[in-house]
Amino acid sequence: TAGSAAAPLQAAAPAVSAGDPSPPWMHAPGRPFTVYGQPSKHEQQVIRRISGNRLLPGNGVSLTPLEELEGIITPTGLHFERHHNGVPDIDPAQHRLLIHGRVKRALSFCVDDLLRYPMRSQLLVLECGGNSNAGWHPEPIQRPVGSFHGLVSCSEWTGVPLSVLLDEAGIEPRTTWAVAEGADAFAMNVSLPVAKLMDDAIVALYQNGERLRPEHGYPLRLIVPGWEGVLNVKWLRRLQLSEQPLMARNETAKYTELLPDGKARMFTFVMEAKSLITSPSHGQHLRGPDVYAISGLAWSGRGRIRRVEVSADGGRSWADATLQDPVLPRCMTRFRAAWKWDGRPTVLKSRATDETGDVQPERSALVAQRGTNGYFHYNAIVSWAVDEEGNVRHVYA
Amino acid sequence: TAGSAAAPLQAAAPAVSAGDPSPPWMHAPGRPFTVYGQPSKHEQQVIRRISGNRLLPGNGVSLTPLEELEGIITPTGLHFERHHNGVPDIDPAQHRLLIHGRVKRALSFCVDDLLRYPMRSQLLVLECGGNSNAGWHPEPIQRPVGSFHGLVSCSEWTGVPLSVLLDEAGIEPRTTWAVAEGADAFAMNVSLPVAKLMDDAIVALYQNGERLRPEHGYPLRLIVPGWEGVLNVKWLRRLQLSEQPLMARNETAKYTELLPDGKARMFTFVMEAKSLITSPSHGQHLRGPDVYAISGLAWSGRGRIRRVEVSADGGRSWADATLQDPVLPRCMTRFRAAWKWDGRPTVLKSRATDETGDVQPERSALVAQRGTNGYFHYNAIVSWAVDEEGNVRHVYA
Amino acid sequence: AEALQAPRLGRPVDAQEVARWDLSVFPDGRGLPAGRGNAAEGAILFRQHCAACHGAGGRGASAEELAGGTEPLTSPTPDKTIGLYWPYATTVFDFVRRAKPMTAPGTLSADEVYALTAYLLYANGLLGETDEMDARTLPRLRMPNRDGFTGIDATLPPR
Amino acid sequence: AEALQAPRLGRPVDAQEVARWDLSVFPDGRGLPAGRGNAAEGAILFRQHCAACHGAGGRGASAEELAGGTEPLTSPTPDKTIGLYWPYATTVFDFVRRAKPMTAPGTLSADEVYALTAYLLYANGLLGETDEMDARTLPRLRMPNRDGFTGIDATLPPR
Ligand code: HEC
Ligand code: HEC
Ligand SMILES: [Ca+2]
Ligand SMILES: [Ca+2]
Ligand SMILES: [Ca+2]
Ligand SMILES: [Ca+2]
Ligand SMILES: [Ca+2]
Ligand SMILES: [Ca+2]
Ligand SMILES: [Co+2]
Ligand SMILES: [Co+2]
Repeated sequence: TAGSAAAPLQAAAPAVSAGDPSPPWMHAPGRPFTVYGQPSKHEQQVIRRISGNRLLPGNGVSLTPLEELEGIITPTGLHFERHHNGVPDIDPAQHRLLIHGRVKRALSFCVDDLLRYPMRSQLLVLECGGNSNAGWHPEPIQRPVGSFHGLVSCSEWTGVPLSVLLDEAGIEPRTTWAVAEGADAFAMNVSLPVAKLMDDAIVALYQNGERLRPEHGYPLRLIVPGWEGVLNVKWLRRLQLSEQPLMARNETAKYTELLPDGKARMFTFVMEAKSLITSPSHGQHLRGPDVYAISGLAWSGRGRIRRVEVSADGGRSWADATLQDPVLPRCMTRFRAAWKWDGRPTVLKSRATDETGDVQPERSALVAQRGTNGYFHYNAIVSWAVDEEGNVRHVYA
Repeated sequence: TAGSAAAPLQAAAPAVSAGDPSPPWMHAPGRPFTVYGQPSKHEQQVIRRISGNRLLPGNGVSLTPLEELEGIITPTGLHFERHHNGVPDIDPAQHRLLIHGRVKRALSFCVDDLLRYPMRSQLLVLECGGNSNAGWHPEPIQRPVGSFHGLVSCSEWTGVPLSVLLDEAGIEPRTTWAVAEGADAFAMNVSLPVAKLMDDAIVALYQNGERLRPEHGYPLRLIVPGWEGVLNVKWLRRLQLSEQPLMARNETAKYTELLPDGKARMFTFVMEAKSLITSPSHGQHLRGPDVYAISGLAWSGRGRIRRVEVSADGGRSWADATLQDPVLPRCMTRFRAAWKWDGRPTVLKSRATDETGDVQPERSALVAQRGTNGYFHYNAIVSWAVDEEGNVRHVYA
Repeated sequence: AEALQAPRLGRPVDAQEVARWDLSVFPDGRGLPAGRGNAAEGAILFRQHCAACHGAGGRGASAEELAGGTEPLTSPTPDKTIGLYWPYATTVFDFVRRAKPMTAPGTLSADEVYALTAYLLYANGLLGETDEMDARTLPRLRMPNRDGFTGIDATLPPR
Repeated sequence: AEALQAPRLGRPVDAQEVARWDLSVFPDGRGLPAGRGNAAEGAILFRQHCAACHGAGGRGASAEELAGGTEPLTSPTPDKTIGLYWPYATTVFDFVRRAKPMTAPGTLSADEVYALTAYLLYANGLLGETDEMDARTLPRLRMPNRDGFTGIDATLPPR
């Protein structure tokens, strides 16, 4: 082992008795300390799945393997990514945040100065508006839950309340919008209502305790709790206050939902109530009739999850799942339920209700309302069929 | 960049105007996606500090750099380590947990089977009983807060409630203790009251969402909420129910606190109320008179933090700090306060009170009660002196 | 918004410096630079910088189609091209200037961006081949789907 | 404790298998294996396996001192050696068998562990050089600091 290689003394020849069941790693020093830990080599399959552009490898997504995880925190290394033109390698000493437009004083902030401001921390879900969009397909996609719904993750974000910086700049009257822009090779830009920014947005500097990682916006990103991923602009360099939205490409051509009547929904910011069972889930196998521990995730951009119901008969009957404490607003809630499987084919579902009373819809209801060309904001109930052999797969039911 | 190296197309020659302040990373594709993320190379100094044994590099500790972190979650890669003989590289397929002794049926559990059990998740502080023990020294140690108090970290732990497994084995009457043992090269063992194990202990399989990492007990560790680190046995292989404690070396020779009268405290399990200011803290520098954002951590093994007071005049007057939501039992609580520094020398302190009314003691009171040879369970108030140049250093005051 | 005591560390920035940082182009034309271009010029630039990904004439390749859409928005398989879907022509300028070409974004001159914008509008049948695009003409171009959107979590600006 | 519905997947294990897994030695001697050893034998083994870290006679080196303590527990600089601090002699056996030597833990035979235990007790002045240690004699040895502890979060077992 690394430990004994580094140890200056020689190991004695082992003299373990034949019946001793103790494994070899109890009989030789283990490896020494590390300055920054990594997952076990036995968990190397637990990775983000990358889906990128052939000619432009920094354009695409990588998804969180939800089926491999438990609890509510997403390890930062597995937090989903969505980049349009790769991850910039930003020198924090050269980075600035400019606040300008309809403000009394245009101001520029360097990162070291922002680190001196009062901060706020919040455990929050971040979900891409395009998450789960395979759900709009006519046939149920046959992929693990993370490769289908994995554009959602949950972290503790810490940073400066944006209201503090906006107050310092001094917002002019009749200022309703702000345009946020990133310092990446896409110069990602979107428009946001100032009311939201003043209410609860933060300029995040830390994720899960440590400084942001490059792919999540190092050194600065905007966090708008409960609102879709694209609005949480990474590598934030500029905030321009304005009386009008910009009508940027990413709020017109994309991140709008075309309805069957040809009209499109614009400024759909809130990620609505959603849940899914991560275990058992697509691709998993039940060994036979027994008690199974159903475990899943629920969240809502509107606030707290109030209730998650689980059905083990394809939606005919529902029972309340147990919500794991703490149940926090706009944060992941882990739900659990015991399920006694009798060995017969059936369909498992979960249904979330949030504190505003918003209920996760059945797919048929969502499609009836939105058609199948909306692309974004798919939050329908997820159904897993279990066959008599115990194989679990995604179905529309 | 890595992104453009991988991109099959050539970048056009940049033609940015002289006045353009946009940095180079806005003009070339960034790097592509990664399957498992890592911190920014600009944060390479944010590491665990290792303090090991010269001849035996796997014997020692590595400390969490608390002064570099914000919020309450410790990134798993920076979670402190305490190993006595290195980190075993355990093949999970070969690992078993044996429950035996005063039970109706001795039972052996493999990891895959444990993954099928109902689980519980909890955000919890884990603190080594020996954390902060430089506080017993006659002179205040001159080190960053993490190198002094960094044997404490906070994670979300998920695993099987131990009560479920003990119920399956069936505890015999008059069983008050259990001996827990690890599968490392130290075969670490300690005795724990069964009442605690039945109450809230878990056999943890996941930390911060993903499977445990090797240095934190992969594939299994015991978690006893609020109790000192050594009891949270890593690489858990055996639980032996008994009517007596084992009087293992790590609960007699070590992890006992010698008092001035020659008697020693034994079975000091609970980590008591504690707090410290992480910013400003030892080694940091204040640029001049201004408003400073005081930020710190408070926790108690007895339950929730009820209150944290901050003093900016060496303890003559105290003001309540703001506790960051959520305030969870036996979990880190981040506290914050604004402080207007007038440029004159002073001393900063923080004082935690938990929901049981336990108040963090001044160092003089703790030393009066325990002497200076206790070694473990140092939870006194921490004092940072600020001099007229804005330099911050550790003092006893 | 809470009243937090905070240092005031923002550095004041004058209008000239702001202008150098500002990449935004609004629907009313605010933010458009001096310069000009037409589709004929843009066609050449498009072949040079864009067609490798977007295909000849912007008909789509490894990257999405930019022109040539035929299926209306009410079709089961709608084409959401610039001509059929985008509400504002200024968006094309804003986006191309900041993000294009993907291999060297933000490197085109103002004239080049006007020309490419003109070309994309021309390829979508919204402009003649030699119609000039500049800070005056571009915001005036009313896009076919200008009124095709409904604001959900925020109201749309008045028309 | 909550009543959770759970599968029952534990595999029953018989007494023989348990015995092979069990490394515990309790103060009453429960868990001690057959075998024997004395300090004279242990001294040789100690020089061979232990002195490199713990120093000659266990006086301390890169690893802590095991014997030779002089300062009482009430001193400002107490010596917490086996003889002065440890409450039970069985703890020495339990610990040496499972963890020693650090370079190859768990590889000593029962006789060797008895001999090393005898040696450490001898070096601490608690035993003669040829006193035999085995499953019967070791638990009977009453350590000087046997009553030196107070239970805080759990009570000590009755004396
Ligand atoms: C190396 C590949 C590549 C090159 C070169 C390229 N593009 Fe693109 N383009 C893309 C990709 C990929 C997208 C989708 C970006 C995204 O949203 O992630 C895109 C999107 C667009 C869009 C938005 C389409 C929509 O419907 O939202 C426009 C407009 C566009 N490109 C114009 C251009 C122009 C003009 C050029 C040349 C000056 C160009 N592109 C060069 C790859 C490329
Ligand atoms: C390679 C170094 C090394 C070797 C060889 C070694 N030890 Fe140790 N020993 C240590 C270290 C380091 C510790 C402290 C372990 C800890 O708690 O982290 C220790 C602790 C001990 C203790 C507990 C001391 C106390 O006061 O708690 C005893 C007893 C002990 N060793 C006995 C032995 C015996 C007997 C041998 C040989 C059979 C041996 N050691 C060989 C390094 C070594
Ligand atoms: Ca696995
Ligand atoms: Ca809804
Ligand atoms: Ca730093
Ligand atoms: Ca106390
Ligand atoms: Ca088409
Ligand atoms: Ca001494
Ligand atoms: Co949306
Ligand atoms: Co203790």
